[in-house]
Amino acid sequence: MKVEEIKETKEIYHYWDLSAMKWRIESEGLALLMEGFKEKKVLGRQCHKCGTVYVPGPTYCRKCHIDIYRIVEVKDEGTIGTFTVNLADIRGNPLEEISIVVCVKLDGSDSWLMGRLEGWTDWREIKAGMRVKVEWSDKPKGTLSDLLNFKLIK
Amino acid sequence: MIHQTVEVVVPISFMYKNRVGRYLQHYLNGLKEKKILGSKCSGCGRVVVPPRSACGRCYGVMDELVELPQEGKLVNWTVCYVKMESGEFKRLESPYVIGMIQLEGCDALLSAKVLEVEPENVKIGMKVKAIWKEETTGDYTDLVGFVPL
Amino acid sequence: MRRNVAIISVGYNGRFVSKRPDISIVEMLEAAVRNALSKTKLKPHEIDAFVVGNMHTFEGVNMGHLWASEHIFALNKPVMRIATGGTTGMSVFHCAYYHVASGLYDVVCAIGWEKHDEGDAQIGLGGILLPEVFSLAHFGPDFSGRRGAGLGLMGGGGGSTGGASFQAASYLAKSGGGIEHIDMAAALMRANAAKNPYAHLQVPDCKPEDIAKTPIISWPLRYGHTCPTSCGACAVIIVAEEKVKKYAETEKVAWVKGVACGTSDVTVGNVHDGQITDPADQEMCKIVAMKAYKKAGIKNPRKEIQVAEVYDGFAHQVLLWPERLLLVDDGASPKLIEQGYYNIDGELPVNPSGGVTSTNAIGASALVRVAEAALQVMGIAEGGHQVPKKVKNALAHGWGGLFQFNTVTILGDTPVKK
Amino acid sequence: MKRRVAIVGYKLIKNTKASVWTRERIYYELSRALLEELEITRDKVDTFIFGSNDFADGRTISECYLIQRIGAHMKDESKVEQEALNACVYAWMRIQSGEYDTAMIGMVSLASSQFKPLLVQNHVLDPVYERPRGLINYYSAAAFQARAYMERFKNFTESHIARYAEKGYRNALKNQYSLQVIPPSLEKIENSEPIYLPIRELEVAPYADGGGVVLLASEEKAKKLTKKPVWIDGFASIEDTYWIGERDLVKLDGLREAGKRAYKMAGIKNPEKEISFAEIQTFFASEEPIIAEALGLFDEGSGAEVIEKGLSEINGKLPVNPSGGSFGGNPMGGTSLLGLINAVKQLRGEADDFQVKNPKRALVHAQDGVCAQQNTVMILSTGGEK
Repeated sequence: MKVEEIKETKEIYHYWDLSAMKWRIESEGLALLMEGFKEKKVLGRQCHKCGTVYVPGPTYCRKCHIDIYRIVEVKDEGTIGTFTVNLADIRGNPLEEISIVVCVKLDGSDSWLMGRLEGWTDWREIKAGMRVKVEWSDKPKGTLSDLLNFKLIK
Repeated sequence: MIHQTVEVVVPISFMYKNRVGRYLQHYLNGLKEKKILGSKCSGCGRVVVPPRSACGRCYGVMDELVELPQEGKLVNWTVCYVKMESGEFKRLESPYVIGMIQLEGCDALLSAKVLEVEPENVKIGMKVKAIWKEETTGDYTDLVGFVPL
Repeated sequence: MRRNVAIISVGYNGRFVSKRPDISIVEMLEAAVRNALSKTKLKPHEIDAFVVGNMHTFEGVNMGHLWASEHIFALNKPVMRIATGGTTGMSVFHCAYYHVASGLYDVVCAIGWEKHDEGDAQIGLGGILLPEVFSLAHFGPDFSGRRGAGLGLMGGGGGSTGGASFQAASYLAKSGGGIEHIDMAAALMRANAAKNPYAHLQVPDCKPEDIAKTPIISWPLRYGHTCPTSCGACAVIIVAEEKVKKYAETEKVAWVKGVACGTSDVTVGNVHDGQITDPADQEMCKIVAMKAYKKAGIKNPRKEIQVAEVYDGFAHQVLLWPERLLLVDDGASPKLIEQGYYNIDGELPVNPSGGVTSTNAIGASALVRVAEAALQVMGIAEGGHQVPKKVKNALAHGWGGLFQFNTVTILGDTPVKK
Repeated sequence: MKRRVAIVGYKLIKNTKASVWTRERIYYELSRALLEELEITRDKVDTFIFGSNDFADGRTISECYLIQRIGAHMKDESKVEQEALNACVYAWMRIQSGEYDTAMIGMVSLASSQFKPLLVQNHVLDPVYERPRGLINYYSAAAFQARAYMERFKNFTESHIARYAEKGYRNALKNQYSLQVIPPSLEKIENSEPIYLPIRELEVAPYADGGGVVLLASEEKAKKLTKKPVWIDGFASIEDTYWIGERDLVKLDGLREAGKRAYKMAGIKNPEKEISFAEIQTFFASEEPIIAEALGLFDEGSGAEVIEKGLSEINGKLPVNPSGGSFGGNPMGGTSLLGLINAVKQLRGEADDFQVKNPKRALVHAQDGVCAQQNTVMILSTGGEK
């Protein structure tokens, strides 16, 4: 009996259940950031050797490969490093609401923070290099949502 | 120094739909007809079960399917006391025997459940024969297992 | 010490397509290896070792090389498995290269594969940073993406095309190009693919206007700028200098002149440690390219490299990589693509094969770049995608991870003098 | 002319049931400690090679976030997704090619607290035949192997398997980096719950969180970096057939071939005499005699005699797993790197309580797949010019 071609062969289903895994992730950087958020401040860590300011700030510098501890406050104003305008889903169906997500380099920091941009009228006018300011929630609780949005400075 | 950490659980499952490919599809089709099919190497004549396309020894193409006998000899066995549930072993209420079975004319051993025999009565070398589901569907479970002759 | 190494054969299991319901993973690998072998004087038993790679969370097979032992003819032979994300294919090739260059083995087969129809690539890719994303839950974010989402977006990558749109936007800002230039790049890739019988998305004579008709997903990336998910395997056979005559079918072989790899930094998605790099900077790509040129004895890459195969998962990278690989000035690509500089018959053909934008079987993609560069050097690229001029040196590039890995391989028609 | 490659330093963490450090932190601390000990910075490391596994880490491209921790930021990097000993093999090749002088290998596996080894092993099975059938897995295959050995050599009984496990636990207690559990008595092991007969619960190596880093260097660099280099004399890796039904589980042809090639590369003619001790990787106690015999360390079928006479004890004729091997904790994927580190410790005379007397040459073994489908063997020595 020769082995003939078969166009469509059986599918067998398998699952890889990620919920069976328990990860632990070091959260010093975000924890510090959240502490600052309570007082509407953006806190990061600076490497005492190379001066890089990380936000969120982990307890080590990856450039110098050393432990770092210097906590620094950065401004809640900065420039747009890069951005994207969400217009459609992955299959190309238009979204109901256009949103803009920006990566912002806050003054005094070397890191980019990602957040939603508000205060725009035409998305086509958004450019890298525009100035933005953090829009804080009225009653910050020390969560990621305390930083509501980034707002264009006119 | 102990660093502050967070514990993370990701409530997501990845789903895979793996294709059996044509060789195992032929095997499954065979099971539906209550046949055990193996593949034979065009180069060295080696016969293996389950069938596959490549012969690792002579690098030939195994392009011939052969029907294997349904009676054979038990050459190895173990008793299974557990089943796996979400990554842990749970104890079975009724352990069962798994055997490696030598079918005549086949160069590979076939693993299968060995039924209707108590673990203490299992003997290496004993003759066994295949038993089938009444209604076969072209699934691996069609071949229920082997029983002592 | 380092030995000279040549690629003597390149094999595919067939054309890259979105679904292969007729074969299993191992049958696909076997077809690719048999195809590569058929173009040499090698017998299967003469292959000394194998290096295999894919992204195994895409098919749910851990260490698939074990299951494939017979199918790739690796029974009783050494097999190494390499996986480094998007660069997997080229990391596999580099590993194979070191197998031979170190003097350990003479004939090695590198295999890269992916069978995307067996899993969900979108979720699989998300798997890179799922734990990081879900760790944000401890900090009370709002994932809805609506007003007030705050930094919760950090984990989401910010858009449907993930971080790629950030890279594209940043690239456009730096280079002064516009979305129309990305359209041109995408159209060029689709049209080139139509000349490559193995490419997946083939659109003969594709025009930028055709691409511009597709909707924008996340500005500046359109639906037409993204890559398909393909099924396919690629096998590349390399041999030591002394064995080239014995095993190569013709005199046309591609010499491996220089390989280099490097990693920079997790950019988009560096949730806990802070993102400090612009995804369009790709400083590491320049360093890696320079290392590879140095090893290859290339002093002026702009004059000495005739064709480049770059890893363009998204069409804007067709513009980005030639700049970062030091083949053109930074920011020059938009102008150059207008002039047809990157066309198959242009000054510097980029991705005559159609690139990753047209064919993406992730674990194979970077190896396909090497394979295609080798075909160009050998002068045997089929279906009209062979560049018309003499190719003395070709560059292959791989990119992956979270915007951080870069790998470069330089192939040439003569070995490096020792 | 071949360059010689040496292991110049190592760092490891103690195996635990639940590590206090995260995976990322372990890489950072170990790499820092090793570089500090050798008085170099990360700039002096030419390449970093990881041995991690995407399934074990539960993520795609699992080294993404490790690169910045191990010190590979803006450096050269690769990942071998096999037992970590294979990462050393790759590092050797890179150094041997002359393009690199130093290479750091890292592998950390949280097999006890982060992932379920059973699930990872299950995904090693092919998805279209063995996995849906559910009959063959790491455990049942080991049971077949043990049964086949007992059948071929009738003097080897179930209680001998227990004795091998007991030896593992006992040795491990002397190794301060092991799990440090009170060794169960022979009787307790013999009467522990059966899983797949003849394999019982306590005859399975306990999974643990653990890992280590190792620095490899070329001869010139090695002599500058350390006074006690340990040389890699030879190695080989061989893959056998995937199908259990086509393998001789007692003879282990693939492993035999790997051993033969590694001995040839290292110039060893009589392993029984020339190897001082071996660190072999086992998931099950029953594997130890079978693997040791396939490697030619003991006569075939001597499994019962070896354990009865104590030939493989720390003070025996040829100690096997003096560190306790995986019975001191099995951080799956990194177990063989611990084997390597323990062998280096022995050869440098740093093994404290489990020190073998005056060792010259060591064998390190790693396995992947069901029933040791793929085996890697490495021979280390304290030197002497070749």
